[in-house]
Amino acid sequence: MTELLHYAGNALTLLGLFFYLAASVGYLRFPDLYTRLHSVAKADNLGLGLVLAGLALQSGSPIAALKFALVWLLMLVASASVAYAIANRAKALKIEPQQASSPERPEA
Amino acid sequence: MSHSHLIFASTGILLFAMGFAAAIVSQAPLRKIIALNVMGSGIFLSFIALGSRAGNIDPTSQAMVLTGIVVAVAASALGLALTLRLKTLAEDGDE
Amino acid sequence: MNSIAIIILAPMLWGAIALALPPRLKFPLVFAGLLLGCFSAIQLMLLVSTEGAFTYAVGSWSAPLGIDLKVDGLAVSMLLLTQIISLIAALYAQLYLKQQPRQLAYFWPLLGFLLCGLNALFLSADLFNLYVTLEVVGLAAVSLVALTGKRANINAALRYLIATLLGSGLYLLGTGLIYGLYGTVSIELLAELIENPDQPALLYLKITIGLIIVGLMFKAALWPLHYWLPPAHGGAMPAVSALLSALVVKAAFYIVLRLWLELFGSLAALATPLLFGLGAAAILLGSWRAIQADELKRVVAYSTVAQVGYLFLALPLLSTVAQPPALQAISMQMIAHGTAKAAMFMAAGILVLVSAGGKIAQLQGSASRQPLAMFAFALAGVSLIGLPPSGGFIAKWYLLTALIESGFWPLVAVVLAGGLMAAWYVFRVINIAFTDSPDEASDNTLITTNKPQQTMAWLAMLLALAAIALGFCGQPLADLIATGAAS
Amino acid sequence: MIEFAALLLLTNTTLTLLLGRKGPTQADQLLAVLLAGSNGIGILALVAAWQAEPALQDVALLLAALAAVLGSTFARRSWQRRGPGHD
Amino acid sequence: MAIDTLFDALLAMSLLWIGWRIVTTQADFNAVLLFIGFGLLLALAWARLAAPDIALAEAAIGSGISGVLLLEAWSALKQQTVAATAASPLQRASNIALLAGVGLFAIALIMSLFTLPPVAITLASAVDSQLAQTGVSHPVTAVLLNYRGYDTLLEVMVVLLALIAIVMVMNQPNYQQAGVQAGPSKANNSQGSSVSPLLILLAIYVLWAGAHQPGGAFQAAAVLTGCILLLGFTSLGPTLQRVIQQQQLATLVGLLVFGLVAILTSGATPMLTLPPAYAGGLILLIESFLTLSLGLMLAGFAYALAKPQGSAVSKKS
Repeated sequence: MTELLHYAGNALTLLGLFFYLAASVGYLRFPDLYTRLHSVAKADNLGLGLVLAGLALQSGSPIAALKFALVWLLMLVASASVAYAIANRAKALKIEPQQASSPERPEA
Repeated sequence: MSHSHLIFASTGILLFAMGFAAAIVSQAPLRKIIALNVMGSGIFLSFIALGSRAGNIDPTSQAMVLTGIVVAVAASALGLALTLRLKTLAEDGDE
Repeated sequence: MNSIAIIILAPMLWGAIALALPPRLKFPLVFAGLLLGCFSAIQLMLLVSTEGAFTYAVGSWSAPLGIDLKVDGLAVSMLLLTQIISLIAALYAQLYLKQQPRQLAYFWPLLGFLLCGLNALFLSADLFNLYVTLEVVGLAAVSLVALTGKRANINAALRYLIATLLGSGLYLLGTGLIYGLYGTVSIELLAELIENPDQPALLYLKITIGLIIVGLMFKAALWPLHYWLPPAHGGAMPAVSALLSALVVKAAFYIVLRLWLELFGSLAALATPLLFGLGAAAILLGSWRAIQADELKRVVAYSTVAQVGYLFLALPLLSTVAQPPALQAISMQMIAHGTAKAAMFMAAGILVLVSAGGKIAQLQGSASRQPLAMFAFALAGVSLIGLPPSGGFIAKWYLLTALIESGFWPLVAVVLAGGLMAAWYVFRVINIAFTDSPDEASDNTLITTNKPQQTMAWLAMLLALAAIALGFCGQPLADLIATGAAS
Repeated sequence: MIEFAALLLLTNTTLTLLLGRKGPTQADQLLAVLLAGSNGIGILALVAAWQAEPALQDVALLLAALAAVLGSTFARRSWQRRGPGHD
Repeated sequence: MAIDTLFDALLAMSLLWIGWRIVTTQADFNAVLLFIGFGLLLALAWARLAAPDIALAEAAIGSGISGVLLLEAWSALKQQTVAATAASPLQRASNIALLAGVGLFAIALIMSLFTLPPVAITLASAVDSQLAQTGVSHPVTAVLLNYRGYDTLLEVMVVLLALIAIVMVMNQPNYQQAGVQAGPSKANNSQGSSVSPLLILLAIYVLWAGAHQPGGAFQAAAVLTGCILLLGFTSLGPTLQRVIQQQQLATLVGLLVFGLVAILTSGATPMLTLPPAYAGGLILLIESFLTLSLGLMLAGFAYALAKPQGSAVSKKS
């Protein structure tokens, strides 16, 4: 049983790492702010969640699992509010989607 | 002294040097204060790294650095307050 | 023993409580607290002079586990000076800020915390504890400079803050490196460890000591690290300037002195030429700027820069044959300059009040309007110049003796020149103050001296007289300092 | 396994910060920090398991909590500054 | 090379890189953000140095609270463009000299690190040997509140001192409404109500943990501060701010209790001598009040800095 949990944990962690990686690549390669926002706010938190889940499985202590759940929740709140604010602001600043087609304008 | 202690002690010293120089060279008060915080972090890093270089965990240096961190926050808050006050006074054209 | 706890904790507590009290109760509390402080300082002085120096292990955890306080002649004399000057400064501020109750309300807690920090600093025998006290004193001083809220003062406070943080940063890194090397921050234990002749990490140790000394130079405003001092001390409220010049700057130097005597005198002696050079530069350039300054309080502030020079000039002599006179010179200079400079700032504050403005040119006729303050200013000047019979004279005398004994003749010339220049800037002020202003009538309608000013002038006078009187108690002071010092 | 995961994640973070874009907008900078944040918390959790130091889980917890506060502070600020006249 | 050394080297590299970016980047905003990320990596370094207490403090105070303060300050200073006066030749020369000197110093010091002899005194063992008398089982807390409690007492005074000075400097007529009038966005009203009870629980947990494992008053206070800041945008905001701004008892009580303990223990014994029988209780008492007061005071920093923000906006519009 613990064996199984261990491997499941490793698998989840690896999957999480993959999403982390994807998020970073997205952040570096995506054309405009909005898409980058997606990669960071979604993929990244998914990666975090998976890694935490994997570790929770391996730690085998409910306390740790609870802590990890809290961590994930808080991070979701944080990234949600920040992403929300950024999107609003970008809209207010009239930053076009598909920045590739429009000249990039530095802010403030 | 183990590798990690050496690494982090050197990093701390370099960060201290960066922050110190920047705090003197940079002009905007906000940047001076940030630089001072970098300097402080460098100090704390080498403090801990050297304090536990024997390999054992050293609570005394950790407690001292904790004190240092809190004092640093208080000091930079005061600095920021003075900076903002200066700005508002500049806008209102003094008294 | 208990008086140690009182002298450190009482200012902290009355400072905090003064925040919550209604305005009319604030001053009585503060006054009582300050009297209590003076009382326990005297108690400690008697204790030390009868039973000699002793250490006080806070929390009964003696070093290296806990923090040791060291109570010796040097410490208690600085403590007494601090209590007396802050008592008089508090009375002065109470009168001076009658019209600004809001500023006064902030002044008391800041004064209490400053006092607590200073007392803790003078007693501490632990490098890291010294760092904390340094931060208390530094932040309290910065806040006091910002008290008036004027733009110039906020600016000065910000510069002062950056400088003092740079200084404590250097000091803290030095402390951390020392701890990393030896595993303790207790000065007493370190003293034994550093003595070890075959020091493997000599370069490391030298850098560490350099960091600590330079950091404290920032705070003691030794030329060329004095750039923050004139605007801060020159711009603040007179009582605050008095506290800063008399005590806060001295506190940083006091640590250098202690460490030099007890920790690394032999190693730091390498820095002798540097200290001589900076000290001489401070004396000459500081005095010169004082002569040129056109604002009265700037004159006094630059004179502080010069007077700090004497202290650092005398420091290396502690590692020479001329140690006894040098130590006497330093301790007397710290105390005499403290009292004289406090008196001078307070007197200057009054003179500015009765004049059209802070410029020296505007002082015309102020002597006739406020002769007492003028007299106090002149007496304080006598001590700063180093004319007999005054504390300043004794200090200079010992300093010259030490310089001659150890054969540094060029510096003798510097010290004498410093005295002459001091005479120049003091008499320049006096001279203008005594020349009657052209339109006396309008001035009298402009300013009329009132009773509080008279009392304030007497307070300044008191300190000035003390500075003179110190000239007669050089020997007892020397004996007191000798107990436990340089052990 | 765990330590390799931590190392990999740290490499990822470092590279992101090294190659990190300097714009076009400041929001991109913010994204980099957000990214570093979630990466860092992941690394902390991994290091906690690696060094068998459960206290580090609390560190991750605190980081997340303060990240929420920081996020809301930034959100409030940017919200308030939104619109013409500012920026 | 061992994997942990590799890890540390990588971590050190990115620390140095971010540090460099912080001090060299043009825009203040980037410097602030990078500093927050910097604190995060620093927390990793503390973790690697087996200093979880400091990792906690760094995460909570060094990165979190400082980050909030810097963000507030930045957004208040934003319009201000600091005229970067072109450095005079002399200035530039002195700057170069400074950089050279600092660089030399750093290199020399790092070289000298290799010459260090074995440390003379290892306090850790002494700390542990007396641990039974201190009333707590976590060494760092023992040092912080018993062995070197005197430092901590002074440190708390520093925080209060800073708060007084900041309120003094920042005196604005419209203090009471400050921060609330700094219009809350929909996003974090909901947050304030949803997350803050959780944060209170977290603060209590961290405080309680301090007695036997990493944690304690300061970290707990920082979490409490976060909670107060979130609540500051709900209806509770004005009340909290009044408490802080007028330095009502809640902000003072930490220092007062600690100071009174110091006075009362200074009869026959030196001050702050906690009798082993009561040490645990006394420390818990002190720490609880410290958490409350420090939490309020740190929040007070942020409120005070947020203030001119509000007034500036009202002035603008």
